[in-house]
Amino acid sequence: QDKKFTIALVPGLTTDAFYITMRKGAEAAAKAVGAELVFQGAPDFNPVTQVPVLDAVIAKHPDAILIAPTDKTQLVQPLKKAADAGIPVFTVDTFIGTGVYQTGAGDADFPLSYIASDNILGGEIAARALATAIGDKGKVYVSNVKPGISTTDQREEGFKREMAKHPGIEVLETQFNEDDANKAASQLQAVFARNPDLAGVFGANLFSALGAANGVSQAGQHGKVKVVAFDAPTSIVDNINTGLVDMAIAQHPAEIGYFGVMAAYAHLTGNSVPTAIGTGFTVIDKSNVADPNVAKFIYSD
Amino acid sequence: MSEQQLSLDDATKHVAPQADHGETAKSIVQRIAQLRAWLFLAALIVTFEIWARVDFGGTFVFSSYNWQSVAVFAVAPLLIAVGQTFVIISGGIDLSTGFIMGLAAVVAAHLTNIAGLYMPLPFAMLFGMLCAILAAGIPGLVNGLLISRLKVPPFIGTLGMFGVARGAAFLLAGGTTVPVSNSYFAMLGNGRIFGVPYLVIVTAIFVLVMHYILSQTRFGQHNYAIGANVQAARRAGIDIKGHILRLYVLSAMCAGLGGALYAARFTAGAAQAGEPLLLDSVAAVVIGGASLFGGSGSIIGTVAGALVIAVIQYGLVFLDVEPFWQFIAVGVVIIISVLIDQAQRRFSGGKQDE
Amino acid sequence: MSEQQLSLDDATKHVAPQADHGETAKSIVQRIAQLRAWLFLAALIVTFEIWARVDFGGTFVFSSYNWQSVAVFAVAPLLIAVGQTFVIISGGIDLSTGFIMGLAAVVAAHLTNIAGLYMPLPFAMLFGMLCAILAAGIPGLVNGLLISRLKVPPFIGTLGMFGVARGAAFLLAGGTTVPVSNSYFAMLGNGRIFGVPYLVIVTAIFVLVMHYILSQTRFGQHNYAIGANVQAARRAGIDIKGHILRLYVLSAMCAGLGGALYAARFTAGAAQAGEPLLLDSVAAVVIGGASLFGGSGSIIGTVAGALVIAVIQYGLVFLDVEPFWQFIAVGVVIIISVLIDQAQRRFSGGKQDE
Amino acid sequence: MNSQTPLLEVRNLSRHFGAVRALDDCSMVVRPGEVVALAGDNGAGKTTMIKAISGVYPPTSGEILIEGKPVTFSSPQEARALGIETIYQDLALADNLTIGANIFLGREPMRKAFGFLPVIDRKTMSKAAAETMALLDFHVKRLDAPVSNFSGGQRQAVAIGRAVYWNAKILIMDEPTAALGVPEQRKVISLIKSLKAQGRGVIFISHNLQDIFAVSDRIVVLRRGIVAGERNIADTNHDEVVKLMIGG
Amino acid sequence: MNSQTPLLEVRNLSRHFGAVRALDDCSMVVRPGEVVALAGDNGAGKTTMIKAISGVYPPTSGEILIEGKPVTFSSPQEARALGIETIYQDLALADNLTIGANIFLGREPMRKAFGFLPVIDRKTMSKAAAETMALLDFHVKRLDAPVSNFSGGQRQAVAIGRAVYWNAKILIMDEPTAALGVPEQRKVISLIKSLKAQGRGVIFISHNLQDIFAVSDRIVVLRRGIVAGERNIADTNHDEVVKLMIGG
Ligand SMILES: Nc1ncnc2c1ncn2[C@@H]1O[C@H](COP(=O)(O)OP(=O)(O)OP(=O)(O)O)[C@@H](O)[C@H]1O
Ligand SMILES: Nc1ncnc2c1ncn2[C@@H]1O[C@H](COP(=O)(O)OP(=O)(O)OP(=O)(O)O)[C@@H](O)[C@H]1O
Ligand SMILES: [Mg+2]
Ligand SMILES: [Mg+2]
Repeated sequence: QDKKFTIALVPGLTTDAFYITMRKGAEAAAKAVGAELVFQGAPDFNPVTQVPVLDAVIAKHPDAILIAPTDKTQLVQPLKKAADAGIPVFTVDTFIGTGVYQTGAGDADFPLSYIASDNILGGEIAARALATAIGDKGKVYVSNVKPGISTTDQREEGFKREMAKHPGIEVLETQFNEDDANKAASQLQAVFARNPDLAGVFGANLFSALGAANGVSQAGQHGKVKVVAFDAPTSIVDNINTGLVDMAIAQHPAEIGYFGVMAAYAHLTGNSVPTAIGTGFTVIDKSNVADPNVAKFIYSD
Repeated sequence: MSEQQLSLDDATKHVAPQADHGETAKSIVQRIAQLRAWLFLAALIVTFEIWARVDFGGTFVFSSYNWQSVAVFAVAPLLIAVGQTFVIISGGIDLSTGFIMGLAAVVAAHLTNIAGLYMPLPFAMLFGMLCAILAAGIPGLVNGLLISRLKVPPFIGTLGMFGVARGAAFLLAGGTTVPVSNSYFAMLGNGRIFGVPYLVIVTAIFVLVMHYILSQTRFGQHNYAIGANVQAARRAGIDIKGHILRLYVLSAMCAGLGGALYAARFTAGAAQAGEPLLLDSVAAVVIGGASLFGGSGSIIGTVAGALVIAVIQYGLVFLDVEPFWQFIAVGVVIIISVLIDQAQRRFSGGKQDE
Repeated sequence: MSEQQLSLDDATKHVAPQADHGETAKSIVQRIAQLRAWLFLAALIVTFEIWARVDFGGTFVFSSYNWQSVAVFAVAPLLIAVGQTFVIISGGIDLSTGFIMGLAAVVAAHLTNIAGLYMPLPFAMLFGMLCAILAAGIPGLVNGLLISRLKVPPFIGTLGMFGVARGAAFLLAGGTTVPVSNSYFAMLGNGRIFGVPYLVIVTAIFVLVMHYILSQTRFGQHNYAIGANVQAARRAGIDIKGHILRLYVLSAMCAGLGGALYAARFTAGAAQAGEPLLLDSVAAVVIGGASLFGGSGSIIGTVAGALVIAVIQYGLVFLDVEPFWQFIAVGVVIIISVLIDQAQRRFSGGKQDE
Repeated sequence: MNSQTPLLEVRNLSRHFGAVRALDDCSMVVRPGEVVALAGDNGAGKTTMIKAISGVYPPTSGEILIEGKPVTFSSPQEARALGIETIYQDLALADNLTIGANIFLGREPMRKAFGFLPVIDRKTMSKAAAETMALLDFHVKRLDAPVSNFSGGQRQAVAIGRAVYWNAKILIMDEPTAALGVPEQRKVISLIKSLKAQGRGVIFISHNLQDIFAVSDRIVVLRRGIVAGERNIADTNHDEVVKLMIGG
Repeated sequence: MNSQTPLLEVRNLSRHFGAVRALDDCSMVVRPGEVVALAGDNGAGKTTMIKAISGVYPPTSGEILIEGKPVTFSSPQEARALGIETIYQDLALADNLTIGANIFLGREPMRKAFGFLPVIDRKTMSKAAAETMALLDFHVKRLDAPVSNFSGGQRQAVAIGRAVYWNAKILIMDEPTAALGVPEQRKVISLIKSLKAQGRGVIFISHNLQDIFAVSDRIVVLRRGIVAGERNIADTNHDEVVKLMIGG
């Protein structure tokens, strides 16, 4: 192959370890196939800031765009612009429309492929893990970032959907912490003060989990209130080792990035790509955190 | 005028008007000084153009696509910043506009959908937008009442409304985004005529009207007076309470229009639509020459300020600067924009600081 | 004093001191007025207590657990707000403290880890913290230089630094969180003595020192003077430039301590540690009685303001208020806090507005 | 004194600031064509009195009557609407506006641009500004400069000019000549005389006894918030007034 | 005039604001024990002159000599350090501070609390404030109230008090008596006389010719930024001075 392809990756936001790890995977793949990777995103998970970045990326007319759309409805029109300009679009981490692409049915089926670990599924896995850890009974709640963020909303949705199947478990009101670990900790302490029988908490992203875990330890409930964290940055290893966090659901961002670039490359070189590529999850807990096969899913810096 | 009625002793009429040579010279300098945000914008664009050419042989300026993108990008922050300009000139601040915009976006989405069931789509669109702007006026009215009647400091009153509007927007939206199904509305948000997006046309007209209000009407004149010396304005008989009330309603309605256009562009209303715009919009106003202490500023300046911010942020992505370095670059450029302003002020011959 | 040296004609010494009856009465009212943020805090707590009892027969106040939680919660916003108090009294604002805190948290984490390789852990901890605070001072110094020498308006100078510190912090952290492996450091962040968290003790001592500086030293006195009338302060011979420089370094160092304590508590440094604290910390200062126009405010008030915000946010979760309604409730309570302030001012007999 | 209805009557006016009784049970009248001087030591309550009359401070108690009708002003606007124009000791100018804009503040003249669009008529404003200032013997160039660019006395003249321009029934002047140069002082005095000749009422606050004796018909002396005495100028002299002031 | 080294000498001083020549090539001297009046119409440049002398505005060109030595002030601080105290026309008080705090602004007295902790000595400040104000015949209660609570004249007295308290070598007063009551005016005049007796130099700006003639040794008249003339008080009269002012 002579032509050097340029593939753009637009994350949901640039300041998140998850997307930074995704970039690493994508870069590895780009290197492998001799493509160039452009990584550009906005500092907030919000269409109003993501779309201008997308526009600027489109201006350079890359050969393909991988994007983690910040909303399944609101990114349809802006991405259509890319498609109309003849740039193949792939969504990573999350989707637009229904997530079912290339059906010929509707407005939002133009992306070629959706490469992700299903966030709803992730929430369900977290719920199952937490349910097991607390013996299928007791009160739990979701510590979430802020409303209106599609990925974390989906995790919450999956978590609640799964928990509905566990009659012994009561899911309390979700608390929003603005991505502030301090606030997440305080909220856990307050929820615990009100519900001394609190059994577990699901931190829907890094700082929600970090904060909730700290709240548990501030409340002196170390080990008694189970903490399940979504995402697994390096600091989570310590937290699992010290028992601050009981388990972490690691998505495989590097894999997503890697497969994303590979799918784009395949398409550009005339191969067909599946419309959905699922990457899995790994549940990390004390028992397997030292295992190198598991540790490789920790988001490295 | 009471001139004729007074008998003056001409003996004391001694201070002849001095030569006016300084005057024209000064007003030219002043005019340039007023353009300083625009000058800086021009400098920024030239820099980016050179960079683009050197770096990858592309062009930044001579691409209508880039200008369309920048213009559309600037729409939302500019609409909020235009209302904020009025508020800041009066010596206040409005922190709530971001979520008022979100509220309006959700209202626009809901009502356009509902109205679409009962009337032709174009009317449904207009109805939804109008209701969104009116709905935005309500928190604005509360802001105004708190600040004018109950003497709540603007920072606190609108910070409170920030929370209230946010909660209301999310409650109305049910915590999710509200899709719009109205093709005319989507057309308004994404269509263009002669290559110019409708969004930009609507915004340009609106901004012109706001410029007229600020620079040519009593409301605007009083706004400057209040910002400089509220006591003097009150003693001169200006209805401060009424003015402040109208002011915050105006600011909220600007955000309301922003929300409605947001819903059109993204064919969905989202409560968090305006959340990231607060600092950028205030920065646009300040880069445009306003002082946060009130009394100065202009819509033309704010337009330049909003474009400066849009051009930097768009341009740095276009030039493929690393994301974390973009934070630094944006910060540095904002500071430089004001340093240039400072340097120019020194030559503009106005009231000089001690 | 030149009194003796002057020969005064006693004939004109006629204005006898008037009766001072008004004085003591007024100073009591004034003293209460100064406490108004504290009074509001008390009212808030009483409301929450009644609510807790009626709603589910629990107690809000008589739980040392609740108080520990609130105190720990208030640490980070309070540290930032204390620095901000100085800045706001001087008539400025510091938008950059949030990311300076993040920068300091990352520096603290990295350096504690590195130092831990070469020295005993307690020393490594102290070294890491000290470096973090010093590192925070650098952006503070730049802020100060921009504002004092180059006359950049504080809003813009610190907004620029907001971006620069943000970029620097993320670059240093490599975009992720930096785990700390130092058991002493973790102990400082999470341990307690006689039930009082170390964090709270460190913060209390620091706040006391800041209170002393603001209320009892020349630096503090000049800060008030500059905020009221910078021209008068300059003519009185106060070194404005030097003062402003020190001021922004102080504010940044407060944020630096906040960042170091964050790293201790969460055993990790994160670049975005302080990002959400901006509005809350400014609100704490304003609820504490400061005016954004400068010249007034106090550390004691700011402490009350920070506690008000911590108590509302904690209390609403404790009282199981729906999340979206929490946004609204926080907004309403913030507004009420200032309404009470307004009502009390009217009785406090100070300079009355027209 | 004559028996017409007074233009202005103040009855038993009090105004307290917290524990400070700035004004306590004070009464005074101003008849058409009369210049009444308000004198008194610093802090005697002169400014407070005229601020109450011009609607700046609502009185704590007492009554104000304009042409025999009791009025209560909740804002200076209402006082201006009844023809009371005031020059304040602390000037109260909008520093960022031009002289014209300050003179017309709150009553800006409008014109129609393009035949339909109402816009502020800045030409009229600056023309009127130039004329009014000339009337006071200030010939200002730089009519488009904000008033913050002008000297202390020039700013004072702007404040006087504003009150004069609006042709008030009752003109209140709080130390109008204090910062003025000698010729301008004379001009203001002659202006007051011509207002008097037109049957308007003037309240004139000054610490300069010569000015007071040159222009007033009557003098009301305040001392620590109360009326210490009232004299016809014709029947009194400097020494008596000073004695009233200091309560000697 | 005597032949000692002048306390202050100003040589060919100019100060321009953009196109406005507020001061153009002006010279003057002040000798020990001499009171020099600076007179002139509004906008003549008096305030600009004294602001240049006290370090507020750096001159556009020209020289200032203190006791024969050329100096350049980059801030008012440096002027104060050389013993030049100034009362500004626009007062320049920190409105939120007490009288004492204003008098001591920038030179606050300290004491040791608990024997070691340096804290501001507020008692000393308010005592000195009471004494200084009494010296000017202001007997102020409410020493702990911010100066924004006081009347125009009272605030003026605070500004004068501050300059007097610090016992300057050269005292510059820009219209110090303008807002003062009659007895206070007299007090300030007698104060200036006693300063003169102590060999200090005083520059006194006023629009009140009587005051000028009562207290000064010499008068320098400015007109539109230039020195229109200089006279010994003994050799001139009101009319001549007015003529110099208006350039008649
Ligand atoms: N807004 C205010 N708040 C509190 N006290 C005030 C206020 N305004 C005036 N005072 C007090 O009321 C008294 C009368 O003040 P006023 O300004 O009326 O005096 P005045 O006669 O105008 O004096 P001057 O000749 O110095 O201007 C003074 O003791 C002053 O301190
Ligand atoms: N900061 C400034 N910026 C621009 N122009 C100024 C400034 N200060 C003074 N001027 C101008 O310089 C000239 C002299 O002003 P100055 O204040 O020295 O007059 P003055 O003699 O003190 O008058 P007054 O008796 O009215 O106080 C005036 O024309 C004034 O408008
Ligand atoms: Mg007065
Ligand atoms: Mg002057």
